[in-house]
Amino acid sequence: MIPPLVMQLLDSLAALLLLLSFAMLAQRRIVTLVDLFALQGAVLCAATLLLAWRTGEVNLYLSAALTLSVKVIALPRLLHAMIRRLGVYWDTDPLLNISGTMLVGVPIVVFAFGLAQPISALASTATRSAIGIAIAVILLAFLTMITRRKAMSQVIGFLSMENGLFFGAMCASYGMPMIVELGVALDVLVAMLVLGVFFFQIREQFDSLDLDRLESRREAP
Amino acid sequence: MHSAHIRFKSIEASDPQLSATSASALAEVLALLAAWLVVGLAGLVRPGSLRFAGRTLFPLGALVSVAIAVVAAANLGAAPTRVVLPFGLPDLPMHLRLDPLSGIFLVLLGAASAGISVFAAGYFRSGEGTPPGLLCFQYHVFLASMGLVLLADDAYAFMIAWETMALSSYFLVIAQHRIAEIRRAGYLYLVMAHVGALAILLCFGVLQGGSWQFTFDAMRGAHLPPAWAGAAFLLALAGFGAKGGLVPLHAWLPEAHPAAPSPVSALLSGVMLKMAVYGLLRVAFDLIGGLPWWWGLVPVALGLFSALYGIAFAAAQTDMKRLLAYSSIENLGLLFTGIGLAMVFRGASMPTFAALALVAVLYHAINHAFMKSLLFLGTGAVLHSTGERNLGRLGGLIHRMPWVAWLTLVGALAIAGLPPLNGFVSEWLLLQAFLASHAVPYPFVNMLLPLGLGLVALIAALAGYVMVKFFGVVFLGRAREAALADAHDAGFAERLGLGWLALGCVLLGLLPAAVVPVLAGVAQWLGVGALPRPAAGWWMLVPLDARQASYAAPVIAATLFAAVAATSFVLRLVYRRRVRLAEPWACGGAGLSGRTQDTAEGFGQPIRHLFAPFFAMRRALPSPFDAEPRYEVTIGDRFWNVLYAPLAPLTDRVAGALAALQRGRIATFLLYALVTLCLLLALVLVL
Amino acid sequence: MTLALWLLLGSPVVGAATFAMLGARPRAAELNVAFSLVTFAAAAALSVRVATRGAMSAGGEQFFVDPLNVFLVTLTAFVALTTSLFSRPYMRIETADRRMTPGRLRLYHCMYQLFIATMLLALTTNNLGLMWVAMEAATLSTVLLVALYRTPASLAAGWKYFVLCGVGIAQALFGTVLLYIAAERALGASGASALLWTHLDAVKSQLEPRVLSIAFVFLLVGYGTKVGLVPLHNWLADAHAEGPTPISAVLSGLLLNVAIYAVMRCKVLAEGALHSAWPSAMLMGFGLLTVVVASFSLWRQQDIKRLFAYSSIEHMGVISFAFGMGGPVANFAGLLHMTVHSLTKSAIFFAAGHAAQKSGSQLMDRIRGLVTISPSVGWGLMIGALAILGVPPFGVFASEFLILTTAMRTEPWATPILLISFAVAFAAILQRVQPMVFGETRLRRLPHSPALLPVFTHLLIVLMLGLFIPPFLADWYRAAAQLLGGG
Amino acid sequence: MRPIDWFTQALAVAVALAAAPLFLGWVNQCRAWLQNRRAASLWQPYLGLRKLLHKDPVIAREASPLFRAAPYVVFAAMLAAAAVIPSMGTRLPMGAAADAIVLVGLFATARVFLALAAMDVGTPFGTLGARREMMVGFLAEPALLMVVFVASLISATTALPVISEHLALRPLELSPSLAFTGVAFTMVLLAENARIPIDNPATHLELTMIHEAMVLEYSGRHLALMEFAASLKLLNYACIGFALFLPWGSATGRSGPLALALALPALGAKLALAGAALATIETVSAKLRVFRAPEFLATAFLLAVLGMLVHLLLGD
Repeated sequence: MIPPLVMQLLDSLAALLLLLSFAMLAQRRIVTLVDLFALQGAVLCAATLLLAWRTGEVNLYLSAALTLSVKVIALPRLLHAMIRRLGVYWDTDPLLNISGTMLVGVPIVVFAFGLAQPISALASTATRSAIGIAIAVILLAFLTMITRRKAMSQVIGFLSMENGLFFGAMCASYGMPMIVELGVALDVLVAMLVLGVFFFQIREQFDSLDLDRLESRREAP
Repeated sequence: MHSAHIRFKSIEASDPQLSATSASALAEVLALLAAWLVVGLAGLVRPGSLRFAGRTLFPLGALVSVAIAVVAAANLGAAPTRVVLPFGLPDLPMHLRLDPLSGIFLVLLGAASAGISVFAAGYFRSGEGTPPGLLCFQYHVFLASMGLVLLADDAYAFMIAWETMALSSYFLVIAQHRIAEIRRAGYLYLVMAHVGALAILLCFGVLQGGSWQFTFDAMRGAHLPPAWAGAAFLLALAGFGAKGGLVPLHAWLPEAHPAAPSPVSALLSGVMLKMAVYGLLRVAFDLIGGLPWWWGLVPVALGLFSALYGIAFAAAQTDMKRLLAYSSIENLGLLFTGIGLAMVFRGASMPTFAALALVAVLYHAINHAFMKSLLFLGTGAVLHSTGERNLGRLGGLIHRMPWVAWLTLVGALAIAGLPPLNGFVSEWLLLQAFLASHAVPYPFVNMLLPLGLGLVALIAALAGYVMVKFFGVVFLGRAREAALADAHDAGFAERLGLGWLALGCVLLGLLPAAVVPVLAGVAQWLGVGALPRPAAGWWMLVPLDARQASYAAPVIAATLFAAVAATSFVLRLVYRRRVRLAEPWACGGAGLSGRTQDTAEGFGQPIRHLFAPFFAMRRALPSPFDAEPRYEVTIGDRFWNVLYAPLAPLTDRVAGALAALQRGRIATFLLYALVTLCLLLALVLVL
Repeated sequence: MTLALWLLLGSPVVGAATFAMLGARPRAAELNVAFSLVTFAAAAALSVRVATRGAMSAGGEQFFVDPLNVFLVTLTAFVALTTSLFSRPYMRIETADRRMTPGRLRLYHCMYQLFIATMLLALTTNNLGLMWVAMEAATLSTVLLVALYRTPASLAAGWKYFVLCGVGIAQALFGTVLLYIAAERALGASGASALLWTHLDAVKSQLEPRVLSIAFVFLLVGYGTKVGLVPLHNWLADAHAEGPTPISAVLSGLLLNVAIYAVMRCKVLAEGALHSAWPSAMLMGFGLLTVVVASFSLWRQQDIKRLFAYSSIEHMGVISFAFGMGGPVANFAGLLHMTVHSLTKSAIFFAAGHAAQKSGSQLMDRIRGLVTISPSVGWGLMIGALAILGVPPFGVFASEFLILTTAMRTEPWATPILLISFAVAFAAILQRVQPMVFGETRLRRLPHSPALLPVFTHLLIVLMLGLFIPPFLADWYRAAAQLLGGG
Repeated sequence: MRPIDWFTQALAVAVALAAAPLFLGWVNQCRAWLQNRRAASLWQPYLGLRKLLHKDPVIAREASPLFRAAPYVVFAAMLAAAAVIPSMGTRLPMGAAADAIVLVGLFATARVFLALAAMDVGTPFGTLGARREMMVGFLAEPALLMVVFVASLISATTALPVISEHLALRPLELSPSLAFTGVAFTMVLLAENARIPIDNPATHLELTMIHEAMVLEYSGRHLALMEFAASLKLLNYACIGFALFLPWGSATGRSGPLALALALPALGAKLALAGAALATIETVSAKLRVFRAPEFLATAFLLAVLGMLVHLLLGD
């Protein structure tokens, strides 16, 4: 029912998402990281719109709107504001160097694709082939969080994980029930607000958002 | 498990034993246990008031004790009676049952605790540590829980009672909680009690034998394969041995008993340890079926060893309460030995001798309850008037506190196993049982067991040694410290308590012929075997056959008395010479002082010498050139060093290794999460 | 009767709103109690309704109340009530000690009510998606409370809590998505009804097994993080230790229960779909690992609240193990254990909180001889600790007795591991608690009299449950255990 | 019980009382002869007792009532023991009241009271003696019990009269187990009665003495009782030995007055023999250091155990 051109377009968008996650995995500069995240959101939004247009699912329009408003506009602004206020622009020397991270990323992608097989087999949607990419995005975001030092970049990783989740939901089942989508979006927003508060509190205590300063209390030696 | 309830109900319905009279007996006992609880709760009303607790509550508790002893004794002959209370787990209501075995131990509990409570009424002083009202509460909960242990007829009720017993006694032990080593002792005690309880729980888990019903009836009905029966027995031996101070599970005992206030030490040593004996008897002779005979050798061996170990350590002690604690280890060892012997005889189908051994066990359990409580209370009185536990600082107290001294002497002579007192009777019975052990139809065993005779004899003789040391050093000779001059004798209540227990020792010693048939009845009810009871009269104890062995305690006592009376009469009649007082012979040297006497260490020296392998001994010998020569010796427990000391470091090492898992930065924890996720997913994919 | 449900969910929300607007008023604490009381009344009414007339659903099937969750609802509401009672004097003392400011107090009350609301929502909703939303919201509402004191340690703890639980919950969301996919396929009906648990439960046997298994893994890891299963447990100790004590109490006593509840709902579906027992096996494995690691970790703790946080982890392990074994008895035991654990543990935290206030430190070496200066706190702590260690006659022993005996039957190999862990935990905790309760003391008196009614109420209930489980409660557990199935 | 049995009983006690000092005198005489000394009269012990009884007892100020009571208790215990040992007839009414174990128990009672009395005054020597006495005792007592047990295993009873009757009436045979236990018994007898090689009844050298150290504080009638009790103890041990190892000659079974009349001289002969033997042993052996005493007694214990094993093995 969906013409091949649109399909190819969707698939390429999906590929773009994956590429963006890798880019985020590699990116040292936090401002750029935020931009990449916004871009990811935009791509997600575009894909959703495309799908909505073809399938005529109202849910998807709403979902796209949500994505646009929250992930493309609201959050990046918020993050930029924070970065400016806190003055954390760089996340240098990650725990695992970039090339190493890339190398780890590849098998994760393979694993994700393998994992997606049964799901795609089950899903009835046209876009089911992209589920693997969604999982890959999630796991890569996970990897990003693991390898970064700064709280800020971890947050961004967390958010791109949400992107992956949304993408997965979308291409597996044209989006979750509306009520859930709304709830999730709400949660994400609240999470961001909480984070804001957090960062400024942390700011009061520490002179940077370097997680090494936030080391957990050591277990008794 | 739900069906257990139903099944049990049916038993209830079909149970012919449920006659009105005896059912009421169980009800009465329960009511009395409840009365104990009430007395205890009353203590909480005015926790601070010593007068209330001492003058009112403890005597009341003593009355309840007497009542329990009377009720239980009156119904010893009656058939078992059951009650199911709607407590416990929904599918396992609380089954209670009063049968001769629990009855006899209830008598023990009541009779011994009566004296102890009376003593306690005068003993506790207000001051540091737990307030008297709270002590009274814990004390009576302790008593009630022991009563419940004896009545429990399903695993859950038993565990509840058993652990409540441990818990309440733990709080009693650390009554003087401001002293660090008392806290340490309490900690060790509670931990070992809990571990032992876990072993008992496992034992029940094995005993139910696939029926998955935890009533004792289900266990009686279960038929275990021999291997499992053996496992269950070993678990029971571990669990109850840990409570009964069976070496090497004895580590807590010499710590906890001295730490507790003396009435509590008396309860622990005199009564609570018997709960371990009861438990093992219950499991070995009532619950387990199809246990191979040779399992009986395990308690025999362990029991004899811990008896020898305990008495050797007792001889080496310099703290009077530790000395008594180790002597408890000895006596419990003898009890376990008797149990094992009975098991072997039963397996060898020599029912008469099995019954004899069991009677010896029960008799000795009761005796020890009286003797050891008496001695601990005696030390308590000494402790109160001198504030001193160290034998090296006591002496000559027979002049200051004659009541305590003479009453304690009774206990000391009794536990030393001297005729015509009670300790001798049970040892006599045990020896009689051992004498038959050469007849068991198993090679080697029939050679090995008779050697037990020699060991028991040696242990008994050593007990005499220890008691001479104990009584001689504490009460005789000269005061080793000036402070002892103003020691005062015990108050009325304390004398009364001591007197009650001493009377028990004497009567149990003089009237074995009246007691043994009752105990034999219990043994017979247990299906162990019956003693032939030829008509021998109340004064002549004939366990087996008149030609084989007989003992008439009253006659011996009368003879001794008559001889003493006659001699003194004759001497006074013929040669009336007045006694002159003078200084003792000091080899013409300077006058003697309390310091010139032999010390407790000195008195223990030969034993330390002989049993050197038992002790981890560290000695600091003075050199002839020392300005002020000092001689120090410390006696350590090898088992402690080998078995217990390494545990804490080991746990700590494991904890350290695991702490690494909880250390580090958030990224690390995220990594754990990712790895877990991937592993599980991989697992799912391959599945 | 749905009124009760709306009241149940409404009162805390209204409460939160009120506190947000009113701010820190002198009578805020009493108001807090009042709202909790209303909530508890509603919960009681609801439970009576379910007990008498069975399960019910409301709000276009979005809400659903059956014996399993109504019993948790009542428990939650009850502990929430007692905690609010406790927090009143506790917060007074904190204010007197200058650790609480009006602003923080406002935040505290608001978030407290919000937290209760989210948990109740998570329990009563029939929509697995909403359940996820509620769980996430529960995290968010407590994050700031954990960091309430703004000390470096508390901020670090809050941050850790936020990140670890956030990421974990994200996995759960993906699991939910997968569940949704499978459901759509099975139900055919797309849209809202596809995530309704009742519908899923009806068709669980037709759900596609492979997808369900993947979904269950994501859900287990996701919600398991909130349960505190090793090795996903690292947020738990810090969050408990750093937050104000009432929050530690509700986190430990309630949130963990709710998380377990979520896991169990998913497990029921997964097992129904897979026709195999490996979800149970997974749960058992996690449980056992958790018990062992947690009980050994107890040995080295210095901080009183961390100590009992680890004990909570251990008991979560026990509960998961019980549910993993499944079957009427084990499920019964698991539910009973959830009850007694949350009651006992919250009581312990109450006592521990006051103890920490007395010594001005949470380090156990600083807390000495409580009974001499204030017997009630000391005995509360001692008895609570013994109860949580599974010493008879307290209720924890009842459940552990059932769990152990069932384990002997179905998983004999696991019994020694459990027993050793219990012994280690016993030695470790007693070793710490005894010197705190007994011995010489250097503690001060408190500016306000502590609230010990909640402590002893809880402990009395626990004692009662050890000696006698009321028939209606037993039937309730049985019904719930039926729902959990397995075994 | 027939009247004659009661008569036997009375006679046994009377003879014991009469013969005890005499036996001691006899032993001393033999020793004197063997050591080429002029022997004191056979009646010397009686004279000693008489002298002591005529003296005022002097008692240390620190002495407690127990100190005064002890001599009577010790003496009474020995008397009771004498009443249950079948020295001349095995049909003793008292025999049923107390078997061999009780007998050992009576000895233990006496020992304990002796030791307690010795500790009572609180002199170094008293305590020292008490300690040594108890050390000897706790090793000698089990050895004695084992000796008795071997005999009672042979005759399936612990009642001493029955044992001795059984041993007397059974066909005469060489039994290795009894030989072992005989030696063990002799060693116990030496140790328990403060004879060389364990103790020297004649010495008053404080550092080596055991029994004498304990009675050091006694005087007058108390000392007399103690001495008398000691001699009774020696006699009792001798009679136990006869009952176990030389049962022949004493009146057994339902035998009448005649047998009893024969038993008296038989006993006399045995005593004479035993006294001589004892003296010989004491003369030929040297006193051991106190520290060696445990080894000596352990040997005795071991021999008794061996005797039992041999019996169980050969079933003789």
